[in-house]
Amino acid sequence: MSATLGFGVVAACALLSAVFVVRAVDLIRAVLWLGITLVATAALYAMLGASFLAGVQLLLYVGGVMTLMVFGVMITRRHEGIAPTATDTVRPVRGAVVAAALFGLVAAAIVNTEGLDEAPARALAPLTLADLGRSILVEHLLAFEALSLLLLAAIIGAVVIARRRDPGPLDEPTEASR
Amino acid sequence: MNDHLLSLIVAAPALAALVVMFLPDGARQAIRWVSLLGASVSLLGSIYALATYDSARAGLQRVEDYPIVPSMGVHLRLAQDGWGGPLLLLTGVIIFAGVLASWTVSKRDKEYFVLLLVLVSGVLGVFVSQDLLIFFLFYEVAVLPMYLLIGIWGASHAVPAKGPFQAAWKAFAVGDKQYAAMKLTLMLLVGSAAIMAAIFVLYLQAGATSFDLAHLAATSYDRDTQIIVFPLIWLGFGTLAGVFPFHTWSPDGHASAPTAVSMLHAGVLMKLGAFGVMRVGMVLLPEGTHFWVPVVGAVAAVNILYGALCAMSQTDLKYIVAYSSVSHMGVVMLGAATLTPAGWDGAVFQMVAHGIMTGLFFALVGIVYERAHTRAIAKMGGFATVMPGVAVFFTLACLSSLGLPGTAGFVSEFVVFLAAWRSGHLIWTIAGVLGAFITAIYVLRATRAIFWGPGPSDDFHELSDARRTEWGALIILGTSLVALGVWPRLLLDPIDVGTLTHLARLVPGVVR
Amino acid sequence: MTLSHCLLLATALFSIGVYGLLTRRHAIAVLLSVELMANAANICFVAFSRFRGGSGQLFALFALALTVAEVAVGLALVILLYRSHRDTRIDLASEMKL
Amino acid sequence: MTRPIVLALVGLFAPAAAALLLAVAPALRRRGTPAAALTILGSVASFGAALLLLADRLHGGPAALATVPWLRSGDSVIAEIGVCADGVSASMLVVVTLVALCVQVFSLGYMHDEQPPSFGRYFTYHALFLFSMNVLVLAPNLLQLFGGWELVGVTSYLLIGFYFRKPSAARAAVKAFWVTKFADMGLLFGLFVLFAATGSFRWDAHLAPAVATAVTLLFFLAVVGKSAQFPLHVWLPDAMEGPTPVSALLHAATMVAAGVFLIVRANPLFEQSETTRNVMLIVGAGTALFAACLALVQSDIKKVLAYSTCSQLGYMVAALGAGSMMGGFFHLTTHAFFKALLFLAAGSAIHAVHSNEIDDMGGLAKRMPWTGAAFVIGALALAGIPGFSGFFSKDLVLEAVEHRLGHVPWIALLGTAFLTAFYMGRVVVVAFFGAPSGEKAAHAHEAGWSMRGPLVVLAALSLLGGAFTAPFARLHGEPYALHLGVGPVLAAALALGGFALAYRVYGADRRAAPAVLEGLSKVARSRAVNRFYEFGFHRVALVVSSGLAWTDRYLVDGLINMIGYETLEGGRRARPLQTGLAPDYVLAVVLGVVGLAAWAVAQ
Repeated sequence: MSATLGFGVVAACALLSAVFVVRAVDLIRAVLWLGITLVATAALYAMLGASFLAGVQLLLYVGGVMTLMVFGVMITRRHEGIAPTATDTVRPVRGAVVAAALFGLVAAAIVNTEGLDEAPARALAPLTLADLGRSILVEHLLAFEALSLLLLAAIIGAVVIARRRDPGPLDEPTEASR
Repeated sequence: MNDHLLSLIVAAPALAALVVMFLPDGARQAIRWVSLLGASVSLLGSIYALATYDSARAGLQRVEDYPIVPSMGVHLRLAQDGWGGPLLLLTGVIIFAGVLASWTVSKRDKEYFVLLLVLVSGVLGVFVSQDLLIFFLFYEVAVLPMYLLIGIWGASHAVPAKGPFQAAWKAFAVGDKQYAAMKLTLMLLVGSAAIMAAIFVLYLQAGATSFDLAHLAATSYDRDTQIIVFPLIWLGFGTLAGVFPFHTWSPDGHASAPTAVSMLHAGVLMKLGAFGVMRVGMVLLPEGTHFWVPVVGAVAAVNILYGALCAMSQTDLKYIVAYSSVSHMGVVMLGAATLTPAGWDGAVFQMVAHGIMTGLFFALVGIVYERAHTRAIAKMGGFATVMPGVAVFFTLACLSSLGLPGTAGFVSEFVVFLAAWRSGHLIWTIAGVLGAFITAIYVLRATRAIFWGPGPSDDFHELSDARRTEWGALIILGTSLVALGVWPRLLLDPIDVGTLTHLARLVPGVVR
Repeated sequence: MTLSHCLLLATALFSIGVYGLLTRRHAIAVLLSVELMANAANICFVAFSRFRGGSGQLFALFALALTVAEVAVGLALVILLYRSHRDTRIDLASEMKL
Repeated sequence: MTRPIVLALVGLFAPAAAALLLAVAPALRRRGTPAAALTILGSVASFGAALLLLADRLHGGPAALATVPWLRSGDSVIAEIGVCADGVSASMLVVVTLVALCVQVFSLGYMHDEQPPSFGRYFTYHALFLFSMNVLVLAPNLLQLFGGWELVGVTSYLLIGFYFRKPSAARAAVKAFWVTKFADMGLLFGLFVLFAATGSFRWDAHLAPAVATAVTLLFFLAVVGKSAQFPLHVWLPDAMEGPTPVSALLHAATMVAAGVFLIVRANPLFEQSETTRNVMLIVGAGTALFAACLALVQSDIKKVLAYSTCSQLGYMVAALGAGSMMGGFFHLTTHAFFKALLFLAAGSAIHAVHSNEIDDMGGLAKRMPWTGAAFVIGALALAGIPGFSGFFSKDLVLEAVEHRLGHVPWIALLGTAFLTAFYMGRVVVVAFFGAPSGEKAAHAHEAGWSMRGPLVVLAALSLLGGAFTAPFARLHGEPYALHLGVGPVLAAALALGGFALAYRVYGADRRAAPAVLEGLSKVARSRAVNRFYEFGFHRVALVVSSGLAWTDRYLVDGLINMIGYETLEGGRRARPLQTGLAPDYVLAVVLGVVGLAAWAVAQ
C-alpha cells in the first residue's frame, strides 16, 4: 500500500513538473522543472529496484545534462519569440490534440491488454549490481565498447560543430541569416 | 570448347571505352581508332562465333559461367544459341559502321565514344546472357546511356502545340533534344519496371534458387500467373520494340539523336525489345503466350499499317525513317505472334535485316543532314547530282525497306507474311502486305523529293558525296543487306536452330 | 504499483514530451521535450525489467548514455544555429524547403 | 551438271557478272565506254547460251531443272532457287537476250551524247535489267519468278527515271513503280494462297476449283499491273519518259511481257479456272480495243507506240484467256521483235529530229531510208499484213478467240486490228512521208551503224518471223497448220483497209482531225483513270495519313505528354506540403506514430 502511495506521489511530481517543462515561458525555469522530473524518475527507478540506475540518472542527468542545458540557454536566448505569430494560437491546440490522441490510444492499449499485471510464473531474483556489471562487461562487451566509441564520436562531433571558426560568420550577418 | 570468345565480344567495347576514358582530350585520332578497334574485335568475334556455331549440335554453346551471387542463384552465364550468333553479328556490324559514321563528331568526342561503346557492350551482353537478372542488367546498361547521348549530342526542333493535350507543351519543350531524351528514358524505364516485376514473379515461382533461363524455362508456372505476367513482359520489352501505342518515344528520340545513336538505337536497341518478348516472355510463359497471342498479333498488324501511314505524311526525313522503324518492328512482332518456326525465323531475320537497313538509312540521313543542315524534305531536291553515291545507297535502303527480292528486307517480310497467312491469320497478313506497299509509296516519294529533280538550289553549297570513313559505313551496311537478301541461309539456318529449340516449349510438335 | 501503472505514467510523460515537441519553438525547449520522451522510454525499460525480468536495466543504461550523446550534439547544433541565424527558433529555419 | 543447266547458268550470270563488276568498280563505270563493252559482252554471252539452249531443245534435248534450297525453316524447305531450262524458258530467253543485245548496241549510238558517268550508269542498269529478266525467265518456281518480277520492276523504275533531273521523268518512274507494286500484291497473295494449299511454289499443282480461281485471279491482278492492262495501264504511257531504247526493251518487248510470260508459265494453274480465263478474255480484249482507241489521238510517237503495246498485250492476254498458250506466247515473241523495231526506229527518228512529236517530223523516209524502211516493216508486221510475222501470231490469237463468249472478244480484236493499222498508218504517213515539217526534219540524217545494225536484225525478224511458227509449235508440243479461215482473211482485209483509210485522211492533210477523233482526244486529255488514282492518293490516302500522323503526334503522344505533365503538376500541387519547417515534420512523424498505434490497437 505504501508502495502504491509512494508511486502516486512520485508520479504526480514527475507529471506535474513535466507539464511545467513544456509550458514554461522562461527557458531556465523549464530546465529546472525538467530537473525535477528527472529526480522523480530517479526515485521511481529506486522504487523499482534499480538503485544503480537511479544513481546514474542523478549523476549524469541532473548533474551533467542539466548543467549543459543551462549553459546552452545562457549562450543563446532565454525566451521564445517576442511577437506571437498566427500559428501560435493553433499550435498548442494541435499539439494537445495529437498528444492526447497518442496518450489515449496507448493507454487504452495498456488497459486492454490482459494479464499485464499478473505475477510472473516464477519469482524473479532481484538484479544485483554484480549481475549488471557482468552483463555489461561480459555478455554485452561489444555493445559497450561501441557505445563508448559513439560517445567519443559525439563529443568530438559536438566540439567540431560548435567550435567557433573565423570570427566572420558571427560578426557579420551572412546571407544565410534570414 | 570454352574459348571465352563471348566474354571477349561483350567486353571488347567496354574495354575500349575504358581505354578511351584515359586518353587525353585532344587525341582525336587515338580516340577514334581505339573505339574502332573495340568495335572490330566485336565484329570479327561475332563473325567467328557465328561461323563456328555447331548447328548440328544445336542448343547452348560456348557456355561461360561465373557465379556472382551464388546464394540467390545469380550467375554471369553467357552462352550462344542459334539466335545469338546472327544478333551478335548485327550488333557488330552496326557498331562498326556507327563508329565510322561518327568520325566527324566534334563536341565532347571522348565522352561520346565512351557512352556509345558502353551501350554496345550492354546490347551484346543481352544477346548472350542466359541468366535473367544479368540479362536485365545488360538491358539497362544498353538503354541508359541513350539519355546522355541524345540529351547532349542530339538536335532539337520545335513542335507546335495543338490538340486537346496542348497544356503539356507549356511544361516541356516538345521536340527539344532534352525532351526527347527524357521521354525516351522515362518510357523505357516504366517498361523496365514492368519487366523487373515480372522477373521477380518468375524467380519466386520457380523456387527462388536460380535466374538461369533454362531453369526458369523448365518450370511450369500456373496459368493465371502466366496470363498476368506475360503482358508485363510484352509491354515492358515491347515499349523498346515500339509496340503501339507505346512507340511515341521512337519518332522524337530517333529524330533528335545524333547519327550513330539513331543507327544503334533503331538498328539494334529496338531489337532488344522484340528479342526480350520472344526469348523471355514467350519462351518462359507458353500458356500466357497462347492466351495473349491474338492481341500481340493484332497490335503488330496495327503497328505495321499505322507506322507506314504515319510515315507517309511526315515532312522530316528522320521522322520518316523513325516511323518506318515502328512499322518494320511490327513485322518482327507479327512473326513472333504466329508461333510457327517460319514466323520466328522471319522475325529474328527481320531483326537483323531491319537493323542493317535502318542503320544504313540513319547513316545516310546523317550524311545528308550534315551537308544540307536541314531535314525538311520540302527544302531538298536534286541531291543526286552532287552526291550520287549517297543516292545509290539511299535507294538501296529504300528498296530493302519496301521488301524488294534480293535484299534482306524481302526475305524476312516474305517469310513472316507467309507464316502468318499459313497459320490462318489472313487479316494480319493483309494489313502487313498493305503496310509494305505503303512503305513503297513513302520511301520512293522521299527519294524522289530529296535526290531527284533538277540540281540542288543555291541554299545548298556545301553538299558533297560521302567521305572516306562514311564510305566504309555505307559499304559494309549495303553489302550486308544485299548479301543477306541473295543468300539468306547465311543467317537463316542458325536462326532456325535457335527457333526450334525455343519454340519447342511453346509448340510441343516442333521438336527437331 | 503495478506494471500497467508504470506504463501509464511513461505514456503520460511521453505524450507530454510530444506536446512539447509540437508546440515549443525554441530549439532548447524542443531538446528538453525530447529528454522527457527518452525518460519515458527508460521508465518502460526499467518497469519491464522489474516485473518481467530480462536485461531492461541494461538497455536503460545504454539508452541513458545515448541520450547524453544526443544532448551534447543537439546543444552543439543549437549553438551553431544561433550563430548562423542569430536566433534559435526552429520554425525560422526553413532551409529544408526545396 | 548437265549441258542445259550450264547454258542456263551462263545465260543467267553473264549479265550478273557485268552488273556486279560495274557496281563494285565505280572507276570502270564512270569511264562509260568500258561499262558499255562489259554489258554488251555479258549480253552476247547470255544470248549465245540462250541460242544453244534453244537449239538443244529444238533437237529434242531434255528439259532440265536444277535447284538449291533457298529458304528453310524447321525440317521443311520453303523455297528453292535455281534454273529451269525447258522450251518456254529457252524461247523466252532467246527473245529477251536478243532484243536486249540489239537495244544495247543501238544505245551505243543513241546515248552517245551522255556524259561518261551517266553513260556507264545507263549500261549498268541494262546489265542489271537483263540479269533480273533472266532470273524471271529461268525461274524454276513461282517464288523466283516473283523475285525476278520485282527486280525488273526496280530496273524499270531506275531506267524510266534515268533522266532524273527531269521532274516528269522522276514522277513517271515513281508512278510506274507504285502501280506495278500495287498489282504485285496480287502475286504475293496468290503465292500465299498457293503455298497454303500445296506447300510449295510449283506451277503445276492441282488445286481445288475455288483455290485455283483465287490463285489465278490474284496472279492476274499482277499481270494487269505489269502488262499494263486496263485499268492499271496508266503507268505505261508515262514510262515513255525513259530513253527510247529503254522503252523498246522494257516497255515494249520484254518487261511488260513478263505478265504474259507469267500466265504462260503458270498455264497449268490457269487452265484449272474457267472464271479467271473468262476474266482474262474480257480484260484482254477490252484493253486491246480501248488502248487502240487512245493510240489514235496521240501526237507523241512514243505514246502511240506505248498505247499500241497495251493493246497488243491485250491480244496476248485474250489469247491466253481463250486457252491458247501457243497463240499468246507466240504473239509475245513476234511482238517483241516488231515493237522493239518500231521503238528503235522511232528512237532513230527522235535522235535525228530531237522531238517526240510526229508533227515535227515528216518526210523522214527520204532522208533516213534505213530508219524509214525499218519503221514501215514494223508497222506492217504490227498491223498483221499477210507475210509479216505479226500476221501469223495474230492469226493464232484470232482463231483461238473466235468462238468464245459469243464472238464479242473476237469482234473487239478484229476492230482493234483495223484501228491498229489506222494509227500506224497515220504515224507512217505523217512522220515518214510527205514534206518535212521543219528545219530539223529537213536536215535529219541517218545515224551510224551501231544504230542501223540492230534495226536491220530486228526488221529481218519482223519480216520473217512467221517462219518460226512451226518450230515454235513443235517446241511447245502443239499441232500447227496454217489455215486461212474467215478470221485471218478478215483481219488482213481490215488491216489493209486501215492503212488505206489512214492514207486517205492524212495523206492530204497531215494535221487532219476527223470529228470522231476529236471526241476521242477529249477523252484522252481528260485522263479520267489517272485522275481517279490521283484522287485516291491525294484525297484519300494522304488525308488518312496526315490525319493519323496528327493523331499520333497530338493524341497518342499528347496523352503520354499529358501523363508526364500531370505528374509534374501533381508534384507542384504536393509541394506546399513540404514547408521546410522542422515542427511540421515532427508533427508528421508523430501523426505517423499515432496512426501506427491506432492500427496496432485496432488489430
